[in-house]
Amino acid sequence: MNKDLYNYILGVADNSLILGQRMGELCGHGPSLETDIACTNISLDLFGQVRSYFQYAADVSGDERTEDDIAFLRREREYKNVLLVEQPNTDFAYTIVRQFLFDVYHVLFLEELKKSSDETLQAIAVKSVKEAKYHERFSSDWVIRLGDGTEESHQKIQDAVDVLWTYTDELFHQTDSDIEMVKAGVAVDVTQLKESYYKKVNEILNEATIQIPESKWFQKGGKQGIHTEHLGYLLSDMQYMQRTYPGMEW
Amino acid sequence: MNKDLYNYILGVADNSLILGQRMGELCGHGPSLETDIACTNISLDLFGQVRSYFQYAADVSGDERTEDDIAFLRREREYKNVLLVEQPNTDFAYTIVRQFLFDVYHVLFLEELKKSSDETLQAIAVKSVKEAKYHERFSSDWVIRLGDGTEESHQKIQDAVDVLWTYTDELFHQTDSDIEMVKAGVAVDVTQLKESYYKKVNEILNEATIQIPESKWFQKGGKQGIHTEHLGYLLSDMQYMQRTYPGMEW
Amino acid sequence: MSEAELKSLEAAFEKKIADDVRIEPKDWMPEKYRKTHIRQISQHAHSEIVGMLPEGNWITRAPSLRRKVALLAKVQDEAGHGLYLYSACETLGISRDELLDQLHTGKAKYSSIFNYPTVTWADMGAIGWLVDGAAIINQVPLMNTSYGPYARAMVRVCKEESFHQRQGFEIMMKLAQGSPEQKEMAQDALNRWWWPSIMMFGPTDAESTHTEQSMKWKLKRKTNDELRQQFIDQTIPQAELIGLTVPDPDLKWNEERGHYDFGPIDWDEFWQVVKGHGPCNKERIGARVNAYEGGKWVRDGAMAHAAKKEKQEVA
Amino acid sequence: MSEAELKSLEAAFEKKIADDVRIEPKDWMPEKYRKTHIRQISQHAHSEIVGMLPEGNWITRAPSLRRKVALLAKVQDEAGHGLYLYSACETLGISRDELLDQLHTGKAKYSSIFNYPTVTWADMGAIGWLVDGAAIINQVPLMNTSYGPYARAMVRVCKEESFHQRQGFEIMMKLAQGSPEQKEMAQDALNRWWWPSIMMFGPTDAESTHTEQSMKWKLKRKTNDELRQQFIDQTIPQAELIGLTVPDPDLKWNEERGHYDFGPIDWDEFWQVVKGHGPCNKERIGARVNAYEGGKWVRDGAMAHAAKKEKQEVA
Repeated sequence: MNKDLYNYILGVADNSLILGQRMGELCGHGPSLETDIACTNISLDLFGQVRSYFQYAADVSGDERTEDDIAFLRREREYKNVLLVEQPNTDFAYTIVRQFLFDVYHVLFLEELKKSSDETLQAIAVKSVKEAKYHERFSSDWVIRLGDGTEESHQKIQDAVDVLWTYTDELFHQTDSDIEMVKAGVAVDVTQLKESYYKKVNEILNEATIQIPESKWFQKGGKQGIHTEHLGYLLSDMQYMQRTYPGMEW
Repeated sequence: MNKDLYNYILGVADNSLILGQRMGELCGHGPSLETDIACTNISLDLFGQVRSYFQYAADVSGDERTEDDIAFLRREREYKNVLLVEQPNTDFAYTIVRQFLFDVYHVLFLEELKKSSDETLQAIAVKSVKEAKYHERFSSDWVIRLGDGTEESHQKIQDAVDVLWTYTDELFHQTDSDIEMVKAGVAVDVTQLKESYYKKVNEILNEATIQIPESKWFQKGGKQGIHTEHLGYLLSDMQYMQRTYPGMEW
Repeated sequence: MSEAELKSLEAAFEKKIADDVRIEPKDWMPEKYRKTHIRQISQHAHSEIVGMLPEGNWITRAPSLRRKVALLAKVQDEAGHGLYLYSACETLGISRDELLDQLHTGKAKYSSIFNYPTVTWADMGAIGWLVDGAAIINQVPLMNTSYGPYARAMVRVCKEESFHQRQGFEIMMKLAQGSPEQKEMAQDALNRWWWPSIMMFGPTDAESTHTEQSMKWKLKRKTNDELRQQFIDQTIPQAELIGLTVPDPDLKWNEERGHYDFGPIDWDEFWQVVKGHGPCNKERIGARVNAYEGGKWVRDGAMAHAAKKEKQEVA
Repeated sequence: MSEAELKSLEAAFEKKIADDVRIEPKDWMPEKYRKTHIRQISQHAHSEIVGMLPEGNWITRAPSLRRKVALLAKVQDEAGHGLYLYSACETLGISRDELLDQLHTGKAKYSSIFNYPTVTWADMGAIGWLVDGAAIINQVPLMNTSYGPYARAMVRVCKEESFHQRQGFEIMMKLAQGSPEQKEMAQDALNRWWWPSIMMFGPTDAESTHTEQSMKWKLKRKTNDELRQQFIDQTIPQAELIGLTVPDPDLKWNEERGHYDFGPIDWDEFWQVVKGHGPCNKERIGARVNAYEGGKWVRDGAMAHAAKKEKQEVA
């Protein structure tokens, strides 16, 4: 199999997988029925994307593995999502800021992936970018409303931005497989998205009257499978059924 | 194998297993260093008891299974602990009241188990009852201090008692295997402990200036393996390693 | 309003009901009609919202991506149903906040079935198959109920619920045809959910109140016992089809009646749960109250922002 | 106090230090001695307490009952060490609340190593083997340090830590001799913990402050670089014994020096973590602050109760 392509697909898809899982946790516990519906919808869209990516990855692997094997049967160190998306739902501010910081990236990323020389990825990108734009509107809108809302909501958004900011830089890191796939015209060169990303993020945060963190210290490791301690617990729930009842159909 | 004896051992041991697991969650997060040490110690004692019980159960089973297979490789419906011990660490009041409501039972139970015709259970009881008495002193003491402390601490203890009270009645239920083992002189007839239990509990709660709940509605199901929704998440963490890396030694 | 005017409004209202003309929010209606509808519609809305919780409990642990997506979609539909139904209820002159307050303080009820825990994955099948199945039997007649907004909401709700019911049945079928563990899991779920589902139709007719009035307003077309019998008659062959056994030793086909006979229902359990002492009553209301209270700052923030924007636009 | 008196006290103090007589809490000591000891002992205590967290992270997921019990016992020992050390520190006239406040506000430091996440079970092995191993090398000389309460606490601490170190090594050995997945897990843990462990000895001597004074007071006996070399020399054969490879391509035995040469340390990473920007700095302090703030009502309740009891006894 084309190992770099396989790794590349997983790197992309794991972000949607883990963020989808986080959003799925909130179902029935959101601050209002409308946000509950929207968060569930985001989770649903992300898992839909995950299925497309992993079905493709399963094809690429050339062996017997299925989308579910890829989703559920890897070990802690084999998930390659960025640290940002695994951060917990501390409160709705963390949830929405995490979503926002990912969505802005996701739209830029998918717009580029539409130009991939790989037709399957191209097709997934075309479908996904519409969803991602909707997510971005939703999350930006809430960041603005709450950032420029009450004093309390402002402070909570500011706190979440301050903490989650340190995870944004990693979005623009590349693994060896990424670099190979960029050369092949398959992958998006994420290093090129950085400027547009921070420009867009800063615009929205400005409108939300949120101060842009000045810290130059960033966290990394997710793309190498070195995660925060939050991921392990997420995985133990996510994998529970597949691990406990191996090899069955559902 | 003697199925009733096997089931009986598991029914007894699962209480220590699940409560030990709950107490283990708190390690490093307690309200003071002293309580942290005490809670870890309780967890440690309980897991020590679990090992003795499950080593014996593994013998009784007569097949290849080990203490770890019994501890980690059963399915949701196969854990037979009472619902009380699986209730979450909502706050320290829940933690200490849950412990107290179990400890009073545990001491009474182990005092009787010392008279079992089964020598192994007898020996485990002799060792465990000393630990359980220490736990009971610790938890009763804290229930009294906090019940009769500040208004806030009083209210929190009262809330925890009100909620957890509904799980006490199940301690005195019997399964079919329990009944068989009582007949055989092996098991404790828990129905005989009820009066002493509520007498002791009421004494302490009175000293703690806590009102005894009047509710006559109780929850049950744990002894039949029908648990609250909390247990599933506890199990997914507890079983994670054994499920993910099957058949290995550690 | 004079006595004569009132009489005439009442007569016009009665005629509409008799003629199967829908009552609309702007129409005059008797106070009792309004109150009864608020009670029933809000109870229905609350049931959708609380009903998200037992299924939401398995979203993070769904066994495959396909099932996870389907479950998310289902729970999202339930939130949507809650939304239409609260809106329908608001047309009767009560705010969503008031309705939520009634739920949170225990003044309003919701379907008792959601006070049972979801213990295994198979419960996702059993709930879809049995609970949605029972709900549909209760709800289909409401597509023709007299109050317009409720009737219209029910058209959509019923359509989606019959999809959910099929999906639940398919989960059960897959399990029943799967490994021995899976089959056991399915049977166990049926064992646990059967009687609570049977109880969803409420007390026996002898003990049921409001029935006559509700019949007239088409909030009800058949009695509790008739609906229960319909559910049982419909469900037994489905269970047989997938090789599962309903946990009722007294169940058997009665050739003469043309219906299944079934064993006695444990009404003590029913009332324990209805009165708030079921296995999960506290958790369910607790989760809703936590979500609401924890979300206060979010709702306040959004309102404050909207007010600022409005001010800017005016200025 | 007159200048002469002060001089005489200082002289007596210096003589005790020179004669290896322990300084005890009631003894006169220079202010700088007191402050330096508060800083070091509290930093040590904080490290024990914060150090509970990365290992505590795997208690609920330990792979066997035996390992779970051993891990619980280890973390409990660490809490115990924290307790002795806070007590030793309190003898210098500072309260535990003040010390905790310094930790929570970031005024006091703790060992940077605990700002790395525990990602797999093998990290329980690596921490015991490497982190406790490095700690022991740092700490053994402190059993003979000049301040009595600290020296006595260290006797107990060191004894327990060498037990922990063996336990950690045994976890690694078991993994290294296990399945390919287990061996990979062990190697991966060594890869991640090696350099942070090396950094535990602090900056190179060239950049290290306080050393001379600390030597005199026996807070330190060897320089950072000497201790680091000792750790490396001791650990490499252990890694070889269990078939794991230290992630340092420059590592090789230097016959002439009688020591291992090793590659350059990433001091940027060191300073990032020390300055509060490591992978888990925020989580660690956050967890401690949450525990403390969340436990306030408990401590207040206990104090109120004690006050009531005292009043009753007096009455």
